[in-house]
Order: sequence, then structure tokens, then C-alpha cells
Amino acid sequence: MNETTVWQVKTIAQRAQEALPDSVWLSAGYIALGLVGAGAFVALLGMVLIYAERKIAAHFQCRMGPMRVGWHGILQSIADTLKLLLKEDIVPENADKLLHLIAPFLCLLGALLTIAVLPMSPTLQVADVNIGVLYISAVSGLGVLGLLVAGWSSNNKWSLIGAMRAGAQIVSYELSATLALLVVVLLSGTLQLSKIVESQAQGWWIWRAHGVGIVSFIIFLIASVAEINRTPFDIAEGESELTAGFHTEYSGMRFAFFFLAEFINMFIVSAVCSTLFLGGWMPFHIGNLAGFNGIMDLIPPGLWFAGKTSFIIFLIMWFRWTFPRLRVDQLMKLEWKLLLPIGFVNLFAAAVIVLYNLYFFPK
Amino acid sequence: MGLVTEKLPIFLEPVPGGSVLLASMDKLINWARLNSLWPLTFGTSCCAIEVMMATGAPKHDIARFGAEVARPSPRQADVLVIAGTIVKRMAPTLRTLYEQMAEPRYVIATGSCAISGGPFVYGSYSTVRGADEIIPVDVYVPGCPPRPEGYFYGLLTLQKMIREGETLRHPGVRRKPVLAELPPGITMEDIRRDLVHLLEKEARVDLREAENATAESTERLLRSGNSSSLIRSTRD
Amino acid sequence: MTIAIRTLEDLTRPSATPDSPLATQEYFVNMGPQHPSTHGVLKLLLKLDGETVREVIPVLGYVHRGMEKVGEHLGYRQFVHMSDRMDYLSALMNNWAVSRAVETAMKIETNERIETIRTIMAELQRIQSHQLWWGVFGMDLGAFTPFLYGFRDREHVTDILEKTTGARLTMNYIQPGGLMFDLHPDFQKEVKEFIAYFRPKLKEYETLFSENVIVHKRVKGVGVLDAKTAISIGTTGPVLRASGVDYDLRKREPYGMYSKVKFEVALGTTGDTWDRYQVRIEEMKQSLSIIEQLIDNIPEGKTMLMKPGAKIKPPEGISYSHMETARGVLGIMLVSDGKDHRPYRIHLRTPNYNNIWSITHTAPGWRIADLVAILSSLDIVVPDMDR
Amino acid sequence: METQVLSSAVLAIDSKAQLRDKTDRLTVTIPVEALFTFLSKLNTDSSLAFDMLCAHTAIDWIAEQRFEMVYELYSTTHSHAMRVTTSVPRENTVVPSVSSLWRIAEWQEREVYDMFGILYENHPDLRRVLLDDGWQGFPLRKDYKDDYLLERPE
Repeated sequence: MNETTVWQVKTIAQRAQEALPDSVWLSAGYIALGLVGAGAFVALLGMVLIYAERKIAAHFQCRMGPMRVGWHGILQSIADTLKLLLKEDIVPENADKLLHLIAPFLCLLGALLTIAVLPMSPTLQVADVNIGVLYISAVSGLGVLGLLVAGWSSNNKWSLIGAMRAGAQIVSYELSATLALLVVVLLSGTLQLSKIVESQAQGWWIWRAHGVGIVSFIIFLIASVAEINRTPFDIAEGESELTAGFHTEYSGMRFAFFFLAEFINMFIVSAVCSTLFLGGWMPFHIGNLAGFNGIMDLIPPGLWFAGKTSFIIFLIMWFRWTFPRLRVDQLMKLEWKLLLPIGFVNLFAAAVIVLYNLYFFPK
Repeated sequence: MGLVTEKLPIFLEPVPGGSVLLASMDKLINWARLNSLWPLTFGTSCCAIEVMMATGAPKHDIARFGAEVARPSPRQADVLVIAGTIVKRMAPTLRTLYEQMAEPRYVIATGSCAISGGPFVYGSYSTVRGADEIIPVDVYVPGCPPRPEGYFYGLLTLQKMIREGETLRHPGVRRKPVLAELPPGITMEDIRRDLVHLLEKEARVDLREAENATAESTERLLRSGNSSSLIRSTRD
Repeated sequence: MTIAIRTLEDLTRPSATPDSPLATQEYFVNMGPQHPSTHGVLKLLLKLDGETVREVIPVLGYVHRGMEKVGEHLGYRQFVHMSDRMDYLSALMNNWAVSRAVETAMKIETNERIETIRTIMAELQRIQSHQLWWGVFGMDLGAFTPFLYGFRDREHVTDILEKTTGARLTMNYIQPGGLMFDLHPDFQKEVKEFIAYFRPKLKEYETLFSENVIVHKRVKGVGVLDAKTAISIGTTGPVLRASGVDYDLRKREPYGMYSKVKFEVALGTTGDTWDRYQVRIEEMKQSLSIIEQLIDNIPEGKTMLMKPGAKIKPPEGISYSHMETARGVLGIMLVSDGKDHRPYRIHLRTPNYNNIWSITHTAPGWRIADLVAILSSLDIVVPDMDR
Repeated sequence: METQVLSSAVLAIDSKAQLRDKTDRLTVTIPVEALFTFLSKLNTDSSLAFDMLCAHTAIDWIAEQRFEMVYELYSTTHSHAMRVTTSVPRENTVVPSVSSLWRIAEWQEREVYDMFGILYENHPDLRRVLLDDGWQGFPLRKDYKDDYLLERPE
């Protein structure tokens, strides 16, 4: 193994742990920083993503998008957020009130918890759990609970249909997404996200593993787009079919939470995708080309991560503004008859590669 | 914040004497509301094409004002654009839609039909004569149908209304259209009576006969001061 | 004998619980009148079994304005204004249909210039209408971008029409006895520019939407309407032609300049949603070629043959005349008692009123998403249906 | 088929059929009792094959106290068209339904019931279509009165 640069990984949780013997307050400060930072990050990220989506969509469609609120409409999302926060919050009379109230939080919770383990750069990670991949696939399943509860509690037939669709869809596609993740786990031999990133120092998994990586990348991308309910898999809130799907009865603040959760989920999926397949914050390295690798190292790791993630986010937005929606049974067919078998074969191929050490630039 | 289920404008009611914090907060809130007017996708007839669809299209692009996020569910919409004729069968649904919208909610009536019944006033047994017979309307945009530019003007007018403090209105109070101050000695009733009189007088003249009339009878009409019938006959 | 009059409640009583323990209960859902994909205020009462549509009950009349009654209060020329507000996407063709009905009843012959301009206008409007339909069809399938592309190109036609007619939507240009005004001097140049612009755009439509595999999956074989049922239900226009019935009034009973131009009637084979889609795309191409043949050959002549204020009083009797609008056959039945300058009775046989009922035949057995696609492929305009 | 030939062929079906004047196309009047058999002949006879019911409506001749029912027929195979009319008195407005011959008749008849109050025998689903179920009166009748209806001033 020929390491040109050794990346020192230090998470916020680690810093808090190290500071604990010396000063409890410093440790608490780190934890508070992590929490507040994550919260602020999520809120800001949501606004930026919504603005980006509107601008990108507009330019795809020969329009200009928001222009009047601030320079080129840059304050548009702030106005929207503020307005949604201050709008009347209606709970329908026949709704299951408690469930109706907590559903949006459940939905957002799944998204928020995942943020904690994402390695954004060697020094910017809230917690480095040693079962990171497992944690992500477990926690991201929480979101579907929110959707189901929202659809059920609204006491509206359209909402219920939307929720049932969402439930069936997300649970099915979770399988393929996890299978695709397993491939990377096999290749890198670890569940810890920072270790997975480090294992890609000599080449990203998307191309380093003889096609297995790219296949599982595509499977993961499709499955995760389906998991976050974006076009062409947005049947759960398909506007032209179900008015607004599971969040038909939500207004104001709570609707904003669903909206936010959708965009945060998009970020998480992109971030996971770039961490596992595109090397996360790891610069683009080719085997032993020291000169080339050195130039690549000059770009800070945080930028690498942001760049890769934005690229995938752009890709997902591109899908949305190009493709029509699939039908519910076609969606299931795609998962169970196409993605899942391919995923299994791919996993087997990955096992063979690991067994005989058939990487480009082998270990 | 999200657990507040009361209507917010109530606790933002201005204190007599005014408080600086509340006033500037109010400005900020108004700014947010006027820049984020999400319409409900609601169109009954012709106006829907011009007002809901053509405005969203590349040439006019309502997204510039941040108002392109058309929500299909009334719960999430801010402004109800009544684009088209409202008939008796639709009236209860329109009322329900308005009731389902969350405060603050605004209503724009576009096109002659939504304002007054338009071309379907006479002879129609089912057309409602103006959406304001059912729900309060904030802005009227005339036209049959109005051009997209006309709708933008209506939208900007609504934004101006919000900027000037319309958020503080009580949600339950139905507002009356604001009229310019009348000259002394003339009441609103006088104008209405004159209008009715004029309309009746005009309608009694057979338009085609006026068209075929000789120069002499035209002059007689002119001398009698009934200019409205002449305007009408050139239009027909 | 007594004839029972039913109400809507009679139809929506829940069915008895089935015997089999595995059977699911059917339930009713109101789709509309406020629903994004019913194109206005149509209400479809759906009987669903899970996601599968078992029965569709269209409930009409949410924008029924009593057009026929209003017509009895108006003069013939005034009624042309009303026809704009019926099927507003083919306003010029509606104007023409009413004008032609009046001209037939009064036996007025128009000159070639008038007929040529009318034909060009009608075909431009057909393109305009189909562009909008294409966009909305995309939107109903979940793709938003086609809608804006369709509208982008529609604005070009709208601008051309606006220059001559002065209105963007309700043109009110074709009048009994001729045309409201003469053409704008730029008309020919702009139409030619538009044809050169729009031909490549049709290819773009195909790369963006027609060639998309998801679109094929969603529409091919969905909602098949066989020829016999289509005729029996009285569908017309692209819906009927998609079922393979060669019924186009422009060919069968040529009016305007259609007998002098070369064009083909676009026909489908199976009558599924995909065929209805293809027929309309093909019709846009044919319309372009019709305009191309006529635009350089507009003869000279008067554009209004009737005295502007002249009374229109057709002789006593019934007359029926029909025309092919963008959605199908618009028939106008005029009944005159010979005494009044207003029609004694005016009946509007609108294409959408007949077309919509085909959904009761095609939709059952498909999913909600397919229902939306089928409905969209019928290209309904609700005010035309309800009148 | 030529109009002359068509006219004699149609008139040969039923001796009660008569030509109606003051129309723009071939129009045959038939008493209401013979209407259904007459129309079903027109529909099924392969040389006539009127397979499309273009329009169906009624005309309220209030001066003569009768409704005139109008059927506009068209044949897609032979490309010929004709019109059949029949009269029913205003006090007993019962007409046989032809929805078994043309499916669209079901809904066109519903519209005519909605607007004129004509009752159809053997109609599968006779109810109002454009107006509410509880609507009073039939608006296209010439004697329809409504508090809401405004007459255009003469």
C-alpha cells in the first residue's frame, strides 16, 4: 500500500470525547456545536436546494425562475420559508390529531439523523459510527413511517392512497439500495464511513472494481431516487393523480417540513452516493501517479465532497425535469423483476472480485 | 412554533401607540407574504389558459415573482385565482375551497365572468353573477380573458395591498371594495341609479336600426345626448 | 307507466360486502371538480378497488352556463362571440362553425379570399390547440417540461393570430359573411417564419417525449377504444380517428379550401392512448403542410360580404351544419321561426360532450394513473362539454 | 347514396313516415309510436347503416303545444346523413329510448331530459346530467321561469 497523503480523520464526537477529561464545558460546547450546526445546516441547505431546484428547472424550461426577490431572486426561499412558518396550521376536524401533528417531524427526523454520520471532510463529521452504512440504511427507513402516518391520520382518501403507494415503494426499493451498499462494504471491507472513504485513496469504487462498482452505483441511484419520491418515481404525491398525495391536508409549517424533508433527503442520498462510490471527500487519485495526485490534493477535501454531491443533486433534478412518472405496478415490476436480480448477481460478482483481489491497482 | 394552531394575525395585532419591534416584524412578514404568493390550481374556463397556464409559460414566466408554485391542494395555497365562470353547481365547491385555505388567503377574480358574470348575465339560468357573491375578493382583473400582463398587474396590486398592511386584517371580516372619495352632493346610490337608467335606455334602442338609420336620425340621436348607443353600435 | 328519475346518490350506495374473505371492499372517490388533471372542473366519480378503477361516473355541469338558452336571447352575429367561450382552444373554428351555420341557413356564398384566410386561421389554431394538448399530456404523465415547451411554441402562433385578430384567446375573427378585419401586412411573412421554426421543434418534441421509454410503457395499449364502440359512443376528431375510422369532415364533406389542398388524414390502428397521441402529432404536421400550400396563394377580394349592421334573419326551418374543430365535430343546429332576428332554438353538438363518455368504456380495469392518461388523451375542454 | 334514392329507401321502411319540409337536408317525420322500430331499421339495415347518432335534441314549439324531437344520423360506411323528427305533446312527454341502438343516446337523452323534461322509456340511467339533481324546472322550455334568470332587455 502506497499512501501519498495520510488524512487525519477527526470527528466532532471524537473532539468532544477527547475534551471531556480536561473540561466538561468544552466537551458540551462541541456537542452543542454539532447539534446547532446540524440544525442550521439543514435549514440553510433546504433553502439553497429549493432555490437551486427552481432556478435549474426554470433554465431547463427556457424560463428565468425567481428574479424579483433579491438579486436574481436569491432571497426567494427565505420569503417562502417565512411565509410558510407564519401560515395558519390547519388540523382537519376528523383527522387523528396527534398523529397528524407528529407525522412531519417523523419525516424530518429520518433525514436529520443521517446527517450526523456523513463525512463531509476529514474534520467535519459529527459522529463516526463504526456501523455507518448499517446506520444509514436503518435510519433512512424512518422517513417512510412519517409518510404513512401522515397519509393515515389525514382522513382523506387521496392521502391514504398516496401513503400506501409510498409505503410499498420505499420498502421495496430499500432492498435494492441496501444490496448496492453491500457491494461497497464488500469491496472496502468495512462499515465505517470514514474508512470507506479512506479505502478509495487509490481510486473510487465506481471504476476501481471492474464494472461492479458502476452497476451498483446505478442501482443505488435509481433505488434512492425512488426512496426519496422524486420523479420519475414520485407516485406518492403525483400531483396529476393524487392532488398532493400524502400531504394533501397539510398546511403552513407542517407542509414546509415535508417539503424540507424531501430536499434534505435528496442531499443525503447524493452525499451517501458520493461517499460510497465517488470517494467522498477524497481527491481524485490514480494509482501511483504521484505528481497528478499531488495536484489533486491541493483542492480541499470539503470542496471535493461538495462538488461530487452537487453533481449528483443536479443529476437527480435533471431526471425530474425530463422524465414522466411511472405507474405504480410498473414501479414494482422494475424493482422486483429487474433491479433486485441484477443487484444479487452484482453482489456475487463483487464477492468474486474481493476473493481473487481483482481490483485495478490491487491492494 | 409549529404547534400554534391559532390564527397568527391575532397576536400580531398592533398595539395602540405602536411598538417598533412589532411594526418592523410586520414589515418583514408582509415582505415574506407578498413575495411568496402560491396560487391554487383552479381554473374553470377560458381565463385558466391565459391566467394559470400562459403566465407560467416561458414568455411571461410568473416564476419571476415567485408565484409559480401552483399547489393543487387548497391547504397549501395562498391565493385563490378564480379564473373563469362560476356557475350555481360550482358555487358550493368554490366556497369550500376558500374555507379550506389557510390564513392569510387572498382572492383574485380574473375575467368578466368572475367579476360580474360577464357575457352570461342575461339569459343564463345558472351563471353566478360574480364570484364576490360567494367569497370575498381582493383584486379584480378585468378582461375576457385578461392578458397575462393584466394578471401580472393584478398580482402586483395584491402585493401592494399586502405591503400596505393588509396582513393585519381580521380573518373573519369581509372587506368591501374601496372607492375613491365622491364629490360632495353625490352618493353611491345616485351613480347606481344613473347607471341603471343609462343601461335601460341604451338597451331600448335597436342597435341594428341605429346602424341602418339615416344621417338625420343619427343626428337626432346625437342631439338627444344618448351617446352610449352610438358607442355600442360601432362595437357590435 | 311511470319512469323513475334517478339521482347521483342512487349510484354511490356502497356495494354489499363480498362473500370471499380475501375480497377487498370497493370505495368511491371524487376526482374533481377541483383536481389538477381534470382540466378544469370535470368531476369523475371513481369506484376503486385499491388502485384499480372499477367504474367511472362522469359528473358534468360544473361550468354549465346555459349557452343554448343564452343563444336564444342573442342575435346570430352576437352568438359568434359566445362560441369563442365554448371551446376556447379552437375559438376560430367555433367562430367559423357558427358563421357557416348562419351562411348555410341564409344561403350566402363567400369568396375564395375569405375561405382561404379562414382555412389558414383554422389550421393555425389547430396547431396551437394541439401544442397545448401536448404540453398538458406531458404534465398529466408527470413530466412538467413538455408543458413549457409546448407553451413556448404556442406563444409564437398566439402572437401571429393576435396581430391580425387583436386577441390572444377569444379571437372572434370569423363572422357570418366574412371576416372581421383584413389580414395584418406581416401575416404571411410571420407564418412562414413560424413554419420554419416549428418543423424542427416537432422533432424536439419527439426526442423529449415520444421516444421516452417511460412514455411508451405508460400509454401503449392503455385505454383501448375499438372502432365500433367509438362510433356508437359518437366520438369524433382525433379520438375516433385513432380507432382507425377515417372520419374527417375536412375530407368527407370538404368546406373552406380543404378540397383544394393535399393532406392526409392521420389514422391510428388500435385506438389506445398512444394512437391518440400519434394522431395529434401527425395532425400538427399535416396542418403545417396545409398552411404551407395556402399561405402564398391568398387570392384578392373583399373580406366582408355583408353590410355590418344588416339584419340576419334566416328563413323558417331547421338547419344543421358541422365542422371539424381540433377536438372533433362541432355541430350547430339552428332553428329559426322566420319572424325574429334571434334563433328560436340553437343546439350545440360539441365534440367533448360525446368524447368524454368514452371514458366509461375505456377506463375500467386500469389504474388511477392510467385513467389520468386516458382522460388527457381525450383532450377535453370542460366549458365545451358543459356549454 | 344519392339523396333521392336514400329518401325513397327510407320512406319505404314505414308507411307512416313523411318528409318534413323547411329543412336543409333529408328529414323524415314519424309518429312517436313507430319511432323505435323505424330507427332500429335505419341502424341495422346494411344498405342504410346509420351507425352514428350525431346529435339528438328537442325543440319546444310552444305555440303548437308540442316538442319536436330531432335525431341527426350519419353513416360512416356510406357517408350519408339524414334527420328523423317526431312530435310529442307537451302534457305527455314520453319517448322510447334509443340507447340500445347508439350508446351515445344514453347521455344525449339524459341531456334532453335535463333541459326539456322529456321522459325516456327503457332508459338505463335517467337522471339529470348538467344541472343539480334537485333543480326545479327544465330550463330550455320556452315557459321556464326562474327568479334568477334575467331577460335581456329588448
